[in-house]
Amino acid sequence: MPAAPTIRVQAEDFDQQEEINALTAGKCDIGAVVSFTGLCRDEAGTLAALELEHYPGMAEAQMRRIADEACERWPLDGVTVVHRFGKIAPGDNIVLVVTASRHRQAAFDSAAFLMDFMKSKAPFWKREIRKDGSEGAWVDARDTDHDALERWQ
Amino acid sequence: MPAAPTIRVQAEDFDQQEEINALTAGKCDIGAVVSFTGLCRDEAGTLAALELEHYPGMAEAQMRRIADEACERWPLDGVTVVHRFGKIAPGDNIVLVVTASRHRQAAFDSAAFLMDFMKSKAPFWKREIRKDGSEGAWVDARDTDHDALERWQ
Amino acid sequence: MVKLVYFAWIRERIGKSEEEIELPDDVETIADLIGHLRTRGEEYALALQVPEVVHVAINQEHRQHSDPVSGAREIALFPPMTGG
Amino acid sequence: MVKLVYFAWIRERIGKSEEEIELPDDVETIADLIGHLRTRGEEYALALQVPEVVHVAINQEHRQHSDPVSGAREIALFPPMTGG
Repeated sequence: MPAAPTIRVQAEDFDQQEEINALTAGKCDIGAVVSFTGLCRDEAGTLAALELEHYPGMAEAQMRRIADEACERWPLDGVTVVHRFGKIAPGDNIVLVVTASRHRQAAFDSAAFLMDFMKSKAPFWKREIRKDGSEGAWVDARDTDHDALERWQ
Repeated sequence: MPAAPTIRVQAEDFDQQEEINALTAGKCDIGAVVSFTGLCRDEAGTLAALELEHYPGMAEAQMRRIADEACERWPLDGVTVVHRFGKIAPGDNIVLVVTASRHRQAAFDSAAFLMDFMKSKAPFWKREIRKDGSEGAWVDARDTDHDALERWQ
Repeated sequence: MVKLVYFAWIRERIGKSEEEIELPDDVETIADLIGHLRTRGEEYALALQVPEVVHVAINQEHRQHSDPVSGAREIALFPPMTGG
Repeated sequence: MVKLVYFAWIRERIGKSEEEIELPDDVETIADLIGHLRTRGEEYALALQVPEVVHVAINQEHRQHSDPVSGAREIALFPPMTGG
Protein backbone atom coordinates (compact mmCIF):
# COMPACT_ATOMS: atom_id res chain seq x y z
CA MET A 1 0.00 0.00 0.00
CA PRO A 2 1.31 3.44 -0.89
CA ALA A 3 1.23 6.21 1.68
CA ALA A 4 -1.85 8.41 1.31
CA PRO A 5 -1.33 10.95 -1.49
CA THR A 6 -0.26 14.44 -0.44
CA ILE A 7 -2.66 16.98 -1.95
CA ARG A 8 -2.35 20.74 -1.52
CA VAL A 9 -3.92 23.83 -3.04
CA GLN A 10 -2.00 26.93 -2.03
CA ALA A 11 -1.05 30.49 -2.99
CA GLU A 12 2.61 30.06 -2.02
CA ASP A 13 5.31 28.63 -4.25
CA PHE A 14 6.54 25.07 -3.66
CA ASP A 15 10.02 23.57 -3.48
CA GLN A 16 10.46 20.49 -5.69
CA GLN A 17 13.37 19.16 -3.64
CA GLU A 18 11.40 19.31 -0.39
CA GLU A 19 8.45 17.50 -1.95
CA ILE A 20 10.71 14.81 -3.43
CA ASN A 21 12.50 14.36 -0.10
CA ALA A 22 9.20 14.03 1.74
CA LEU A 23 8.27 11.10 -0.53
CA THR A 24 11.57 9.26 -0.33
CA ALA A 25 12.96 10.02 3.15
CA GLY A 26 13.88 6.87 5.07
CA LYS A 27 12.75 4.51 2.30
CA CYS A 28 14.91 1.99 0.48
CA ASP A 29 12.35 0.45 -1.85
CA ILE A 30 11.84 3.39 -4.22
CA GLY A 31 13.76 3.06 -7.46
CA ALA A 32 12.32 5.97 -9.40
CA VAL A 33 10.93 9.43 -8.70
CA VAL A 34 9.39 11.55 -11.44
CA SER A 35 8.47 15.16 -10.86
CA PHE A 36 6.53 17.34 -13.26
CA THR A 37 6.45 21.11 -12.83
CA GLY A 38 4.08 23.25 -14.88
CA LEU A 39 5.15 26.88 -15.21
CA CYS A 40 3.49 30.10 -16.32
CA ARG A 41 4.60 30.72 -19.89
CA ASP A 42 4.67 33.95 -21.86
CA GLU A 43 6.18 33.68 -25.30
CA ALA A 44 4.83 37.00 -26.55
CA GLY A 45 6.16 39.07 -23.65
CA THR A 46 2.77 40.75 -23.13
CA LEU A 47 1.60 38.86 -20.06
CA ALA A 48 1.90 40.43 -16.59
CA ALA A 49 0.54 37.38 -14.80
CA LEU A 50 -2.04 34.63 -14.82
CA GLU A 51 -4.80 34.86 -12.24
CA LEU A 52 -5.78 31.35 -11.16
CA GLU A 53 -9.25 30.85 -9.76
CA HIS A 54 -10.28 27.58 -8.13
CA TYR A 55 -13.23 25.89 -6.47
CA PRO A 56 -12.12 25.45 -2.84
CA GLY A 57 -13.04 22.07 -1.46
CA MET A 58 -13.83 20.50 -4.81
CA ALA A 59 -10.31 21.23 -6.11
CA GLU A 60 -8.73 19.20 -3.30
CA ALA A 61 -11.40 16.48 -3.55
CA GLN A 62 -10.91 16.13 -7.29
CA MET A 63 -7.10 16.06 -7.01
CA ARG A 64 -7.44 13.32 -4.40
CA ARG A 65 -9.74 11.26 -6.64
CA ILE A 66 -7.25 11.53 -9.52
CA ALA A 67 -4.34 10.59 -7.24
CA ASP A 68 -6.25 7.61 -5.81
CA GLU A 69 -7.01 6.44 -9.34
CA ALA A 70 -3.29 6.63 -10.19
CA CYS A 71 -2.48 4.54 -7.10
CA GLU A 72 -4.92 1.87 -8.28
CA ARG A 73 -3.48 1.77 -11.80
CA TRP A 74 0.24 1.73 -10.95
CA PRO A 75 2.38 0.27 -8.14
CA LEU A 76 3.19 3.61 -6.52
CA ASP A 77 5.04 4.24 -3.27
CA GLY A 78 4.03 7.87 -3.08
CA VAL A 79 2.17 10.65 -4.88
CA THR A 80 2.24 14.41 -4.29
CA VAL A 81 0.11 16.93 -6.15
CA VAL A 82 0.35 20.67 -5.41
CA HIS A 83 -1.56 23.32 -7.35
CA ARG A 84 -1.22 27.06 -6.78
CA PHE A 85 -3.90 29.73 -7.09
CA GLY A 86 -3.88 33.53 -7.26
CA LYS A 87 -1.55 35.69 -9.36
CA ILE A 88 1.34 33.85 -10.97
CA ALA A 89 3.98 35.69 -13.02
CA PRO A 90 5.62 34.33 -16.19
CA GLY A 91 8.38 31.88 -15.28
CA ASP A 92 6.81 31.00 -11.93
CA ASN A 93 5.52 27.58 -10.89
CA ILE A 94 1.85 26.63 -11.22
CA VAL A 95 1.56 22.91 -10.55
CA LEU A 96 3.70 20.09 -9.23
CA VAL A 97 3.20 16.35 -9.51
CA VAL A 98 5.64 13.89 -7.94
CA THR A 99 5.33 10.11 -8.21
CA ALA A 100 7.55 7.46 -6.62
CA SER A 101 7.68 3.80 -7.59
CA ARG A 102 9.86 0.71 -7.71
CA HIS A 103 9.72 0.94 -11.50
CA ARG A 104 10.61 3.86 -13.71
CA GLN A 105 7.85 3.28 -16.24
CA ALA A 106 5.17 3.34 -13.52
CA ALA A 107 6.58 6.62 -12.19
CA PHE A 108 6.61 8.18 -15.67
CA ASP A 109 3.18 6.95 -16.74
CA SER A 110 1.41 7.88 -13.52
CA ALA A 111 2.89 11.40 -13.55
CA ALA A 112 1.73 11.91 -17.16
CA PHE A 113 -1.71 10.52 -16.23
CA LEU A 114 -2.00 12.87 -13.24
CA MET A 115 -1.10 15.89 -15.36
CA ASP A 116 -3.54 14.98 -18.14
CA PHE A 117 -6.34 14.75 -15.59
CA MET A 118 -5.29 17.90 -13.72
CA LYS A 119 -5.51 19.84 -16.99
CA SER A 120 -9.16 19.13 -17.69
CA LYS A 121 -10.68 17.57 -14.57
CA ALA A 122 -9.48 19.76 -11.71
CA PRO A 123 -11.61 22.87 -11.09
CA PHE A 124 -9.09 25.63 -11.84
CA TRP A 125 -9.49 28.45 -14.35
CA LYS A 126 -6.81 30.76 -15.70
CA ARG A 127 -7.23 34.35 -16.72
CA GLU A 128 -4.62 36.54 -18.35
CA ILE A 129 -3.60 39.88 -16.88
CA ARG A 130 -1.90 41.94 -19.61
CA LYS A 131 1.09 44.22 -19.12
CA ASP A 132 -0.73 47.12 -20.79
CA GLY A 133 -3.46 46.95 -18.16
CA SER A 134 -6.11 45.70 -20.57
CA GLU A 135 -8.44 42.96 -19.41
CA GLY A 136 -7.04 39.66 -20.55
CA ALA A 137 -8.99 36.68 -21.77
CA TRP A 138 -9.89 33.53 -19.87
CA VAL A 139 -7.60 30.79 -21.09
CA ASP A 140 -9.51 28.37 -23.30
CA ALA A 141 -9.55 24.66 -22.67
CA ARG A 142 -7.55 23.07 -25.46
CA ASP A 143 -8.86 20.18 -27.51
CA THR A 144 -5.46 18.48 -27.17
CA ASP A 145 -6.01 18.36 -23.41
CA HIS A 146 -9.18 16.38 -23.93
CA ASP A 147 -7.52 14.16 -26.53
CA ALA A 148 -4.77 13.48 -24.00
CA LEU A 149 -7.33 11.96 -21.63
CA GLU A 150 -8.48 9.40 -24.16
CA ARG A 151 -5.31 7.37 -24.07
CA TRP A 152 -6.04 6.45 -20.45
CA GLN A 153 -9.49 4.96 -21.11
CA MET B 1 17.79 26.14 -30.28
CA PRO B 2 18.03 24.67 -26.81
CA ALA B 3 20.96 25.55 -24.59
CA ALA B 4 23.71 22.91 -24.76
CA PRO B 5 22.83 19.94 -22.56
CA THR B 6 24.42 19.85 -19.11
CA ILE B 7 26.20 16.52 -18.65
CA ARG B 8 28.00 15.47 -15.46
CA VAL B 9 29.50 12.29 -14.04
CA GLN B 10 30.33 12.74 -10.37
CA ALA B 11 30.79 10.99 -7.04
CA GLU B 12 28.85 13.65 -5.07
CA ASP B 13 25.10 13.73 -4.65
CA PHE B 14 23.02 16.19 -6.67
CA ASP B 15 20.21 18.55 -5.71
CA GLN B 16 17.15 18.26 -7.96
CA GLN B 17 15.95 21.77 -7.14
CA GLU B 18 19.27 23.35 -8.10
CA GLU B 19 19.35 21.50 -11.40
CA ILE B 20 15.75 22.46 -12.20
CA ASN B 21 16.44 26.10 -11.30
CA ALA B 22 19.52 26.16 -13.51
CA LEU B 23 17.37 25.12 -16.50
CA THR B 24 14.51 27.56 -15.89
CA ALA B 25 16.12 30.64 -14.30
CA GLY B 26 15.24 33.86 -16.12
CA LYS B 27 13.16 32.11 -18.79
CA CYS B 28 9.50 32.69 -19.54
CA ASP B 29 8.97 30.28 -22.43
CA ILE B 30 9.22 26.99 -20.52
CA GLY B 31 5.86 25.45 -19.75
CA ALA B 32 6.96 22.08 -18.41
CA VAL B 33 9.88 20.60 -16.52
CA VAL B 34 10.16 16.86 -15.91
CA SER B 35 12.79 15.43 -13.60
CA PHE B 36 13.57 11.75 -13.19
CA THR B 37 15.63 10.53 -10.25
CA GLY B 38 16.86 6.95 -10.10
CA LEU B 39 17.65 5.71 -6.58
CA CYS B 40 19.52 2.77 -5.10
CA ARG B 41 16.88 0.23 -4.09
CA ASP B 42 17.12 -2.59 -1.56
CA GLU B 43 13.91 -4.47 -1.00
CA ALA B 44 15.53 -7.44 0.75
CA GLY B 45 17.42 -5.36 3.32
CA THR B 46 20.68 -7.21 2.60
CA LEU B 47 22.46 -4.57 0.52
CA ALA B 48 25.12 -2.33 2.08
CA ALA B 49 25.67 -0.34 -1.10
CA LEU B 50 26.04 -0.44 -4.85
CA GLU B 51 29.49 0.20 -6.26
CA LEU B 52 29.16 2.01 -9.57
CA GLU B 53 32.00 1.70 -12.05
CA HIS B 54 32.14 3.80 -15.20
CA TYR B 55 34.27 4.41 -18.27
CA PRO B 56 35.60 7.95 -17.79
CA GLY B 57 35.46 9.98 -20.96
CA MET B 58 33.17 7.62 -22.83
CA ALA B 59 30.47 7.95 -20.14
CA GLU B 60 30.26 11.71 -20.66
CA ALA B 61 30.55 11.37 -24.45
CA GLN B 62 27.77 8.80 -24.60
CA MET B 63 25.49 10.83 -22.30
CA ARG B 64 26.05 13.82 -24.56
CA ARG B 65 25.17 11.82 -27.68
CA ILE B 66 21.95 10.62 -26.07
CA ALA B 67 21.06 14.16 -24.91
CA ASP B 68 21.78 15.60 -28.38
CA GLU B 69 19.55 12.94 -29.91
CA ALA B 70 16.73 13.93 -27.51
CA CYS B 71 17.14 17.59 -28.54
CA GLU B 72 16.74 16.58 -32.18
CA ARG B 73 13.60 14.55 -31.52
CA TRP B 74 11.73 16.96 -29.25
CA PRO B 75 11.41 20.75 -28.96
CA LEU B 76 13.45 21.07 -25.76
CA ASP B 77 14.55 24.23 -23.99
CA GLY B 78 17.01 22.44 -21.75
CA VAL B 79 18.38 19.03 -20.78
CA THR B 80 20.45 18.01 -17.75
CA VAL B 81 21.84 14.53 -17.15
CA VAL B 82 23.86 13.72 -14.02
CA HIS B 83 25.12 10.21 -13.17
CA ARG B 84 26.98 9.31 -9.99
CA PHE B 85 29.72 6.75 -9.55
CA GLY B 86 31.36 5.09 -6.53
CA LYS B 87 29.58 3.65 -3.48
CA ILE B 88 25.90 4.47 -3.23
CA ALA B 89 23.81 3.35 -0.25
CA PRO B 90 20.17 2.17 -0.46
CA GLY B 91 17.84 5.16 -0.65
CA ASP B 92 20.50 7.41 -2.18
CA ASN B 93 20.39 9.01 -5.63
CA ILE B 94 22.10 7.42 -8.64
CA VAL B 95 20.97 9.32 -11.72
CA LEU B 96 19.10 12.50 -12.59
CA VAL B 97 17.52 13.55 -15.87
CA VAL B 98 15.80 16.93 -16.23
CA THR B 99 14.07 18.10 -19.40
CA ALA B 100 12.40 21.45 -20.05
CA SER B 101 10.02 22.23 -22.89
CA ARG B 102 7.12 24.38 -23.99
CA HIS B 103 4.97 21.25 -24.04
CA ARG B 104 4.42 18.74 -21.30
CA GLN B 105 4.35 15.70 -23.56
CA ALA B 106 7.75 16.57 -25.05
CA ALA B 107 9.20 16.95 -21.55
CA PHE B 108 7.77 13.59 -20.44
CA ASP B 109 8.72 11.66 -23.57
CA SER B 110 12.26 13.00 -23.79
CA ALA B 111 12.94 12.23 -20.11
CA ALA B 112 11.69 8.64 -20.57
CA PHE B 113 13.80 8.33 -23.73
CA LEU B 114 16.92 9.60 -21.94
CA MET B 115 16.45 7.13 -19.10
CA ASP B 116 15.86 4.18 -21.42
CA PHE B 117 19.10 4.97 -23.22
CA MET B 118 21.05 5.67 -20.01
CA LYS B 119 20.06 2.21 -18.75
CA SER B 120 21.62 0.25 -21.57
CA LYS B 121 23.79 2.61 -23.60
CA ALA B 122 25.80 4.54 -21.02
CA PRO B 123 28.99 2.76 -19.85
CA PHE B 124 28.20 2.23 -16.16
CA TRP B 125 28.21 -1.06 -14.28
CA LYS B 126 26.74 -1.81 -10.87
CA ARG B 127 28.05 -4.26 -8.33
CA GLU B 128 26.39 -5.20 -5.08
CA ILE B 129 28.19 -4.92 -1.74
CA ARG B 130 26.37 -7.09 0.81
CA LYS B 131 25.82 -6.22 4.45
CA ASP B 132 27.28 -9.55 5.57
CA GLY B 133 30.56 -8.70 3.86
CA SER B 134 30.19 -11.34 1.15
CA GLU B 135 31.12 -10.41 -2.37
CA GLY B 136 27.99 -9.35 -4.18
CA ALA B 137 27.12 -9.99 -7.80
CA TRP B 138 27.40 -7.64 -10.74
CA VAL B 139 23.92 -6.41 -11.55
CA ASP B 140 22.67 -8.08 -14.73
CA ALA B 141 21.35 -6.10 -17.64
CA ARG B 142 17.62 -6.74 -17.78
CA ASP B 143 15.86 -7.79 -20.96
CA THR B 144 13.13 -5.26 -20.21
CA ASP B 145 15.73 -2.50 -20.49
CA HIS B 146 16.52 -3.60 -24.02
CA ASP B 147 12.84 -3.97 -24.85
CA ALA B 148 12.34 -0.41 -23.59
CA LEU B 149 14.71 0.87 -26.26
CA GLU B 150 12.73 -0.63 -29.10
CA ARG B 151 9.81 1.75 -28.74
CA TRP B 152 12.07 4.63 -29.77
CA GLN B 153 13.17 3.09 -33.11
CA MET C 1 -33.11 25.99 -0.71
CA VAL C 2 -30.01 25.06 -2.63
CA LYS C 3 -26.71 26.96 -2.84
CA LEU C 4 -25.52 27.84 -6.35
CA VAL C 5 -21.88 28.74 -6.93
CA TYR C 6 -20.39 30.16 -10.13
CA PHE C 7 -16.82 30.29 -11.40
CA ALA C 8 -14.69 32.07 -14.01
CA TRP C 9 -16.59 33.76 -16.86
CA ILE C 10 -19.89 32.23 -15.78
CA ARG C 11 -19.44 34.00 -12.43
CA GLU C 12 -18.49 37.22 -14.22
CA ARG C 13 -21.45 37.18 -16.60
CA ILE C 14 -23.99 36.36 -13.90
CA GLY C 15 -22.38 39.04 -11.75
CA LYS C 16 -22.19 37.11 -8.49
CA SER C 17 -20.19 34.20 -7.15
CA GLU C 18 -22.99 32.51 -5.21
CA GLU C 19 -26.62 32.66 -4.22
CA GLU C 20 -29.32 30.55 -2.59
CA ILE C 21 -32.46 29.75 -4.55
CA GLU C 22 -35.59 27.68 -4.18
CA LEU C 23 -35.77 25.07 -6.95
CA PRO C 24 -39.19 24.84 -8.67
CA ASP C 25 -40.76 21.37 -8.52
CA ASP C 26 -40.39 20.82 -12.26
CA VAL C 27 -36.57 21.14 -12.11
CA GLU C 28 -35.54 17.50 -11.97
CA THR C 29 -32.26 17.36 -13.86
CA ILE C 30 -29.24 19.61 -14.33
CA ALA C 31 -30.50 20.40 -17.84
CA ASP C 32 -33.80 21.56 -16.27
CA LEU C 33 -31.85 23.72 -13.82
CA ILE C 34 -29.86 25.41 -16.59
CA GLY C 35 -33.10 26.06 -18.49
CA HIS C 36 -34.70 27.52 -15.37
CA LEU C 37 -31.71 29.77 -14.59
CA ARG C 38 -31.78 31.17 -18.16
CA THR C 39 -35.27 32.57 -17.43
CA ARG C 40 -33.97 34.54 -14.42
CA GLY C 41 -32.62 37.44 -16.46
CA GLU C 42 -30.40 38.54 -19.32
CA GLU C 43 -27.17 38.00 -17.39
CA TYR C 44 -28.10 34.36 -16.78
CA ALA C 45 -29.19 33.87 -20.40
CA LEU C 46 -25.82 35.25 -21.55
CA ALA C 47 -23.78 33.20 -19.09
CA LEU C 48 -25.59 29.97 -19.94
CA GLN C 49 -26.12 30.66 -23.65
CA VAL C 50 -24.26 27.52 -24.76
CA PRO C 51 -25.24 24.76 -22.33
CA GLU C 52 -22.65 22.39 -23.87
CA VAL C 53 -19.78 24.34 -22.29
CA VAL C 54 -21.42 24.62 -18.88
CA HIS C 55 -19.95 22.07 -16.48
CA VAL C 56 -21.83 21.23 -13.32
CA ALA C 57 -20.81 19.74 -10.00
CA ILE C 58 -23.30 18.66 -7.36
CA ASN C 59 -21.98 18.58 -3.81
CA GLN C 60 -18.50 19.03 -5.36
CA GLU C 61 -18.74 16.04 -7.69
CA HIS C 62 -18.78 16.45 -11.44
CA ARG C 63 -22.15 15.47 -13.00
CA GLN C 64 -23.79 15.08 -16.42
CA HIS C 65 -26.60 17.36 -17.61
CA SER C 66 -28.99 14.38 -17.54
CA ASP C 67 -28.29 13.68 -13.85
CA PRO C 68 -30.95 14.53 -11.23
CA VAL C 69 -30.53 17.50 -8.90
CA SER C 70 -32.31 15.81 -5.99
CA GLY C 71 -30.20 15.73 -2.84
CA ALA C 72 -28.13 18.71 -3.95
CA ARG C 73 -26.98 21.08 -1.21
CA GLU C 74 -24.45 22.89 -3.42
CA ILE C 75 -24.55 23.11 -7.21
CA ALA C 76 -21.58 24.65 -9.05
CA LEU C 77 -21.68 25.93 -12.63
CA PHE C 78 -18.41 26.63 -14.44
CA PRO C 79 -16.77 26.66 -17.87
CA PRO C 80 -14.32 23.94 -19.00
CA MET C 81 -11.49 23.62 -16.49
CA THR C 82 -8.01 24.81 -17.36
CA GLY C 83 -5.84 23.57 -14.52
CA GLY C 84 -2.27 22.34 -14.64
CA MET D 1 50.49 -0.45 -30.13
CA VAL D 2 46.90 -0.14 -29.03
CA LYS D 3 45.59 0.48 -25.54
CA LEU D 4 43.06 -2.06 -24.25
CA VAL D 5 40.79 -1.17 -21.32
CA TYR D 6 38.54 -3.56 -19.43
CA PHE D 7 35.53 -2.93 -17.19
CA ALA D 8 33.39 -4.69 -14.58
CA TRP D 9 33.62 -8.49 -14.52
CA ILE D 10 35.68 -8.60 -17.71
CA ARG D 11 38.29 -6.47 -15.90
CA GLU D 12 38.07 -8.74 -12.85
CA ARG D 13 38.44 -11.97 -14.80
CA ILE D 14 41.35 -10.71 -16.89
CA GLY D 15 42.89 -9.35 -13.70
CA LYS D 16 43.91 -5.93 -14.98
CA SER D 17 42.14 -2.75 -15.99
CA GLU D 18 44.30 -1.86 -18.97
CA GLU D 19 47.30 -2.87 -21.04
CA GLU D 20 49.03 -2.00 -24.30
CA ILE D 21 49.46 -4.69 -26.92
CA GLU D 22 50.71 -5.04 -30.47
CA LEU D 23 47.92 -6.24 -32.75
CA PRO D 24 48.90 -9.11 -35.07
CA ASP D 25 48.39 -8.33 -38.76
CA ASP D 26 45.58 -10.87 -39.11
CA VAL D 27 43.41 -9.09 -36.53
CA GLU D 28 41.17 -7.02 -38.77
CA THR D 29 37.84 -6.91 -36.94
CA ILE D 30 36.67 -6.75 -33.35
CA ALA D 31 35.66 -10.42 -33.62
CA ASP D 32 39.26 -11.21 -34.66
CA LEU D 33 40.57 -9.25 -31.67
CA ILE D 34 38.36 -11.16 -29.23
CA GLY D 35 39.55 -14.44 -30.78
CA HIS D 36 43.16 -13.31 -30.46
CA LEU D 37 42.77 -12.23 -26.83
CA ARG D 38 41.29 -15.63 -25.92
CA THR D 39 44.60 -17.24 -26.93
CA ARG D 40 46.53 -15.08 -24.45
CA GLY D 41 45.73 -17.22 -21.41
CA GLU D 42 43.09 -18.87 -19.29
CA GLU D 43 41.98 -15.63 -17.65
CA TYR D 44 41.26 -14.10 -21.09
CA ALA D 45 39.51 -17.27 -22.28
CA LEU D 46 37.28 -17.14 -19.18
CA ALA D 47 36.56 -13.41 -19.45
CA LEU D 48 35.68 -13.62 -23.15
CA GLN D 49 34.07 -17.08 -23.07
CA VAL D 50 30.73 -15.79 -24.45
CA PRO D 51 31.58 -13.23 -27.13
CA GLU D 52 27.88 -12.25 -27.49
CA VAL D 53 27.94 -10.46 -24.13
CA VAL D 54 31.23 -8.67 -24.77
CA HIS D 55 30.61 -5.09 -25.79
CA VAL D 56 33.36 -3.14 -27.48
CA ALA D 57 34.08 0.55 -27.90
CA ILE D 58 36.79 1.89 -30.19
CA ASN D 59 38.10 5.34 -29.30
CA GLN D 60 35.14 5.58 -26.87
CA GLU D 61 32.48 4.83 -29.47
CA HIS D 62 30.38 1.70 -29.31
CA ARG D 63 31.09 -0.70 -32.22
CA GLN D 64 29.84 -4.01 -33.66
CA HIS D 65 31.95 -7.17 -33.64
CA SER D 66 32.10 -7.05 -37.43
CA ASP D 67 33.63 -3.53 -37.42
CA PRO D 68 37.32 -3.08 -38.27
CA VAL D 69 39.88 -2.25 -35.58
CA SER D 70 42.01 -0.12 -37.90
CA GLY D 71 42.60 3.37 -36.54
CA ALA D 72 41.97 2.28 -32.97
CA ARG D 73 44.04 4.01 -30.29
CA GLU D 74 41.90 2.74 -27.38
CA ILE D 75 39.73 -0.37 -27.43
CA ALA D 76 37.42 -1.04 -24.47
CA LEU D 77 35.86 -4.41 -23.66
CA PHE D 78 33.01 -4.59 -21.18
CA PRO D 79 29.83 -6.52 -20.28
CA PRO D 80 26.32 -5.15 -20.97
CA MET D 81 25.94 -1.72 -19.40
CA THR D 82 23.72 -1.25 -16.36
CA GLY D 83 23.53 2.49 -15.90
CA GLY D 84 20.61 4.54 -14.68
